Amino acid sequence: MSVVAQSLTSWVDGEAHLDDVTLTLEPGRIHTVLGRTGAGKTSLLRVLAGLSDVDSGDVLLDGRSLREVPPWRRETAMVYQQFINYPHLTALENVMFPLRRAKVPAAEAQRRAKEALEQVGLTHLSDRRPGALSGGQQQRVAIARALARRARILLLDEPLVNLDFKLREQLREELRGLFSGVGETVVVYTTTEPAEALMLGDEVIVMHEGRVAQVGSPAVIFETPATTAVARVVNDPPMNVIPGTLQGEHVAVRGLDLLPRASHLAGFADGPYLVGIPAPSLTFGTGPGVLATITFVEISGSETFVHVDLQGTELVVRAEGIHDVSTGDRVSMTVDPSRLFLFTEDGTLAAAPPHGRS
Amino acid sequence: MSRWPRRAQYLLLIVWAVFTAMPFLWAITTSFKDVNAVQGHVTYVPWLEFEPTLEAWRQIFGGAGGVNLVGPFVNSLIITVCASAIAIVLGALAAYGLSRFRYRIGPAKNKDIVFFFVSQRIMPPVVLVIPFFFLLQMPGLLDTRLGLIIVTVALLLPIAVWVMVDFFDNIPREIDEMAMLEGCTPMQAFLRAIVPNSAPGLTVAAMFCAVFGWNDFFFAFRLTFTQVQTLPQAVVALNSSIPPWWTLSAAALFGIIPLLVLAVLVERYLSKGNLAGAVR
Amino acid sequence: MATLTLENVAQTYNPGEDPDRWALKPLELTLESGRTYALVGPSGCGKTTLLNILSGLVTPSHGRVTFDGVDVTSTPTRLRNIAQVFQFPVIYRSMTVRDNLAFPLECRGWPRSRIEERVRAVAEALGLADGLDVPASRLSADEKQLISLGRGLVRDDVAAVLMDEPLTVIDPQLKLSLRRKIRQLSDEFAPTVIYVTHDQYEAMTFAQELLVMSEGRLIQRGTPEQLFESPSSTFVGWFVGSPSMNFLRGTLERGAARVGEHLIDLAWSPPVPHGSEVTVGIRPEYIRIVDGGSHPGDASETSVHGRLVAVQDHGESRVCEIQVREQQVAVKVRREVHVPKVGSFVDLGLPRSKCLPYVEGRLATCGD
Amino acid sequence: MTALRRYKVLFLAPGLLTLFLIIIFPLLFTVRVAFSSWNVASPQMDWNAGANFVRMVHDGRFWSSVLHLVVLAGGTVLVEYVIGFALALAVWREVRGRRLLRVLFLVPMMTTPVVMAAVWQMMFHESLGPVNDLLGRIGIAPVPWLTSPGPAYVALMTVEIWQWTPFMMLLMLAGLLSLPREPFMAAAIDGAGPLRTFRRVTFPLLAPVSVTALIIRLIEASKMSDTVYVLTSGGPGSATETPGYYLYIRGLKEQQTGYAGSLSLTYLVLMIVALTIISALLVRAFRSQEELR
Repeated sequence: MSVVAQSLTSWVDGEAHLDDVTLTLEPGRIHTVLGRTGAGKTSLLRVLAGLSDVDSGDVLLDGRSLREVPPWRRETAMVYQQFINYPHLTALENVMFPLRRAKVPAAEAQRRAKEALEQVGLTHLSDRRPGALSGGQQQRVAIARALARRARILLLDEPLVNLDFKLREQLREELRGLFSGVGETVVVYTTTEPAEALMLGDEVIVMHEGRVAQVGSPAVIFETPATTAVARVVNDPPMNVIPGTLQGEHVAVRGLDLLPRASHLAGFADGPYLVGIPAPSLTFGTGPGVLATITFVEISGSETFVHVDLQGTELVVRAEGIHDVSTGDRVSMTVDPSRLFLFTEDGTLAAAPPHGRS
Repeated sequence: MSRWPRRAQYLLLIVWAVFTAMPFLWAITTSFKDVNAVQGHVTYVPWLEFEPTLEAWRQIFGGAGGVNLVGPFVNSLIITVCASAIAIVLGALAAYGLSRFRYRIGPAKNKDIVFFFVSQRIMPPVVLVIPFFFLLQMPGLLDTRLGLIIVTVALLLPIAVWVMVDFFDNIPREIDEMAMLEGCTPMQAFLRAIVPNSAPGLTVAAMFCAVFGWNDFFFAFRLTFTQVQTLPQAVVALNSSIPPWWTLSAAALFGIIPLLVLAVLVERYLSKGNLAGAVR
Repeated sequence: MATLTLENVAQTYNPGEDPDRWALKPLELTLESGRTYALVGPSGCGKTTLLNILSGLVTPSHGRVTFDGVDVTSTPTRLRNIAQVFQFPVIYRSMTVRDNLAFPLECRGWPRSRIEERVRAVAEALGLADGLDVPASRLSADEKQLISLGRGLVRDDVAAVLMDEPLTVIDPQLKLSLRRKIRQLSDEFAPTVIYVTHDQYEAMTFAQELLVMSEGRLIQRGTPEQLFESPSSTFVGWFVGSPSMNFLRGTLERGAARVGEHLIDLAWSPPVPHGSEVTVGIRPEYIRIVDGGSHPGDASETSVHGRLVAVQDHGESRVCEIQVREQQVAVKVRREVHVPKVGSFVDLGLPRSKCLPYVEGRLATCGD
Repeated sequence: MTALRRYKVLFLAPGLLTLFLIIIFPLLFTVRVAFSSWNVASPQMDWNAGANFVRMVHDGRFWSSVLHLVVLAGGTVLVEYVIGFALALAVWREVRGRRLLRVLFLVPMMTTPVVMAAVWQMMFHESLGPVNDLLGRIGIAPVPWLTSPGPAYVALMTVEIWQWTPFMMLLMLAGLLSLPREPFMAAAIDGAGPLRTFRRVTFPLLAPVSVTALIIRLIEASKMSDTVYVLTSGGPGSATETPGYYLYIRGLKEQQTGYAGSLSLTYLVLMIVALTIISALLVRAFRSQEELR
């Protein structure tokens, strides 16, 4: 009972929305699809739902082709990033709608709908129409409607992106709980936020320019990103990727001093590479080190991302907590050489830092 | 700041309000006049300048020496309602399809098909009426309500499509997509998810259809004769000979009263912003 | 640039309404010339109402608004000399970039040569000097937002620049560069800026000072660091920071907080009687998971025992949820820190200096 | 997907077919009959090879009717646009009695054109109508409204403007009401007064609506014949005849079906060509408002 996407390819106006996408999606697991806007995430969901056609490739459910199965017979539930509900129905009627379509008896449908609304904490608002609900509440109704159906495939297309910051955080937490009860459903969840993908996903699918760049558990994706594209998209802020060379005992990176070659970089031939410097592996201070100029400071609430100009190279540093530094300050940079990633010049991963992390 | 834009605004409003109201005021006063009040010199104010009488109103409802306008009124009503209903059903279906799916008929794409519908308004009635005459003559539909209904549908369909395409374009397509994912066929999605949320658009389309349907004169004039007479036809017939102005005025007012109700409705929908989609 | 003050300003849209339900409760506020402020809070907290009062779109039902001491309470927007950047980019579609930037100056009847000079300077700063003759309608959304901002900055006498969630419709990938550009421009031109957002990330990145609002009230104002380190209320502790601050309910006992069998040392003792309710507020970043007794806690730290119920992978860090008695505590640890198995019991180290006492939802004052 | 394709057809086909059937027969019939000598004496579909068109070329009355139409339609639509836009602006924002005024201003377009033309005919009556009476009170001699060419034009255009300015106002007002608030706030913030705001914000934003409204009204106005029929019957003489009315005389009154067919065809082609050119020009003119090229 799995969903298989077989070399899905779709071109729209000479642009590949999906390019040879092959995936196996298992029931009972949460698959998060991580990628920037335009990476093909929404196209993938629409093809799975039967809402868009592909130029080639097929979707198989339990080995059976879905090519000629129209959307209304696919048993797919979807939650959109816009809060989509039927404006003329109350919250309860909205949740009951798909159940009644699936010929669930009225009493049973009502019971299940109420249960789903309770799960998302909206029991007290079940008589309201979507127009009288806040954005967050509307999205809860949409989620309840998708859950109550117990559809075979549950697709969520950046469901939290249009919510307020705190609401997003809160609902993300709740989704983890809600997903734990999906049983035999195949869940696919798209997002542009790495933390969301890693936190919710049993399996993370990273997409880049219409292709699947990497599939794996959150730990695998984060700790051994297959390409520089994955490394950038899975880190917040994106990983610094800079041309460098391996030279005997050292790693030379443009702008930085020669760094000692850490043990995980042994065994690679000397020569040019792309060096991945995770933002948290950089630290800034007043001590010795290479001097850099701060160009911009971002504060995420609990961390500070400091963008620096290091002799013409743009780097971003991630520091825990809130630091009182400002644009134009000169700081000294140090790098933890044991945390460097090594990519070949075409961007594929050569070496990742040893984990020993978990 | 100078205050003249504000003054110009009020001046315009007053002048235009008077201009708009004039024919109505004239028709209303005249409908209570008799031959003495019309001949000789022009009179305006009842009681002061002439003695009002209900004679004209009695005549148009079949009073002695008059014409009965009740029959034409019923004809107009039946034809307008039926033709509008058919045009809206066909128009809404086509508009929904054009708003949601991609069509290709020969070289024509969606925009061209919409244009084809709307462009039918360019056909002058006088060009159509002779062929229609023969078209209706063959199956014996001349001088029948059914015949006029069919012709009126052709007249109204472009209007219905024009209003509804824009309206549907403004309903998020995710709503019907979701309905489909939840087990509705496209037709069910249309009927259960879209139509219930289209009351404003359908109402606007219905209002336009009603206005253009009710006000048609030319087709009725040439395609019906004795059996079926519509209200505009009956009113104009009064005008053709020596005008009994009071009867003509009463008949004219009677013929436009149903549409005054529509003006109020249109304004209400306008204020709610429901007409916006139609003009973009 | 001007100093803006709100004197006892309040707003209700229905006269006679219960003051507790007013959209904006009476407020005293001074915003100093040349500083950047962020107005943050959940939707419906009154931040947009406050912005509209400053822009003149809404005349407050109570109180007085002054710009540099001049009463502008009922001055129309057009005469207020403010600039505003909206959620959706607003440009004059029928004009070029140059004409867009020149427009506010033309409206004020500046001489041509001065306009040209000023427009050039601002376009230079915006990075749009090369495209001055391009129709503004052809620009991308982020460039349009820059133009909106530029129309404010060309006026060297602008009292304040208001920004109403200006990044909402900007593609996530472009947000960083636009945010950086806006920040640069406000550093360079140093106008008084009021930036409205629900996003603490944007607010902290952008503003020198944050004004946190909730339910029509100003809850706390301060620098990002102040809000993070010592939130004045449990609301601010929850609203600022991700994940939110932990709050452990307990009772006061010998100057510390009794939570079950634990006696948690507080940064300071709140001035309330022994036995009264006190809530311990501590940021997830400051809690340590004590690993197998390898780092025994010293006197500066309270040790708390609990069960690890869940671990969230956030990438660079993990958030562990630990059940302490019937309360949940979130602990944020760096990825390389070893995390025990879910279900096992762990000891947590709570640094005394980071355990803030809250009484009735407010940060308690220092007792002594 | 086959299932989806079936539904696609199901939605569009009924409407498209209905229109096609109702329109295509008349069109084909007109084309065929245009090449026949069908008239009341001999109603037959013979072939007279374009003799009708030769006759038409020399039919000065037809060509002057086209000219009359250009003046009448062009003139009225232009006036309707200006007044309609002004009225829409005037009742758009806070004005006392705004809703009542809107209803009043909408009423004329709801009324039956032929019926109102009959009412106007009374008003324009040379001796018994109120128009001349009121003019007389301010010292203007009676005008022979419907019996001399110049005044007849004025009368016709007055009635058309009275009837259809509301439609223009309706479209422009609907457009105005759908505009976002922000551009107007931005203009106020930049310090623009009412005139500058109109020139730089309102007018450009409404350019697409203006094009739609003008084209629709031109299409409708080019069919003008009902009002002519009731008000002047094309008179005096044939001074106010429009092609629509002239066709009515030839085709229906005199039943020269074949000749009327050729006139119809020419009239239709002329209209389509003219309206296509006008729309293209309008779109271009207004696009420059919207986006400089």
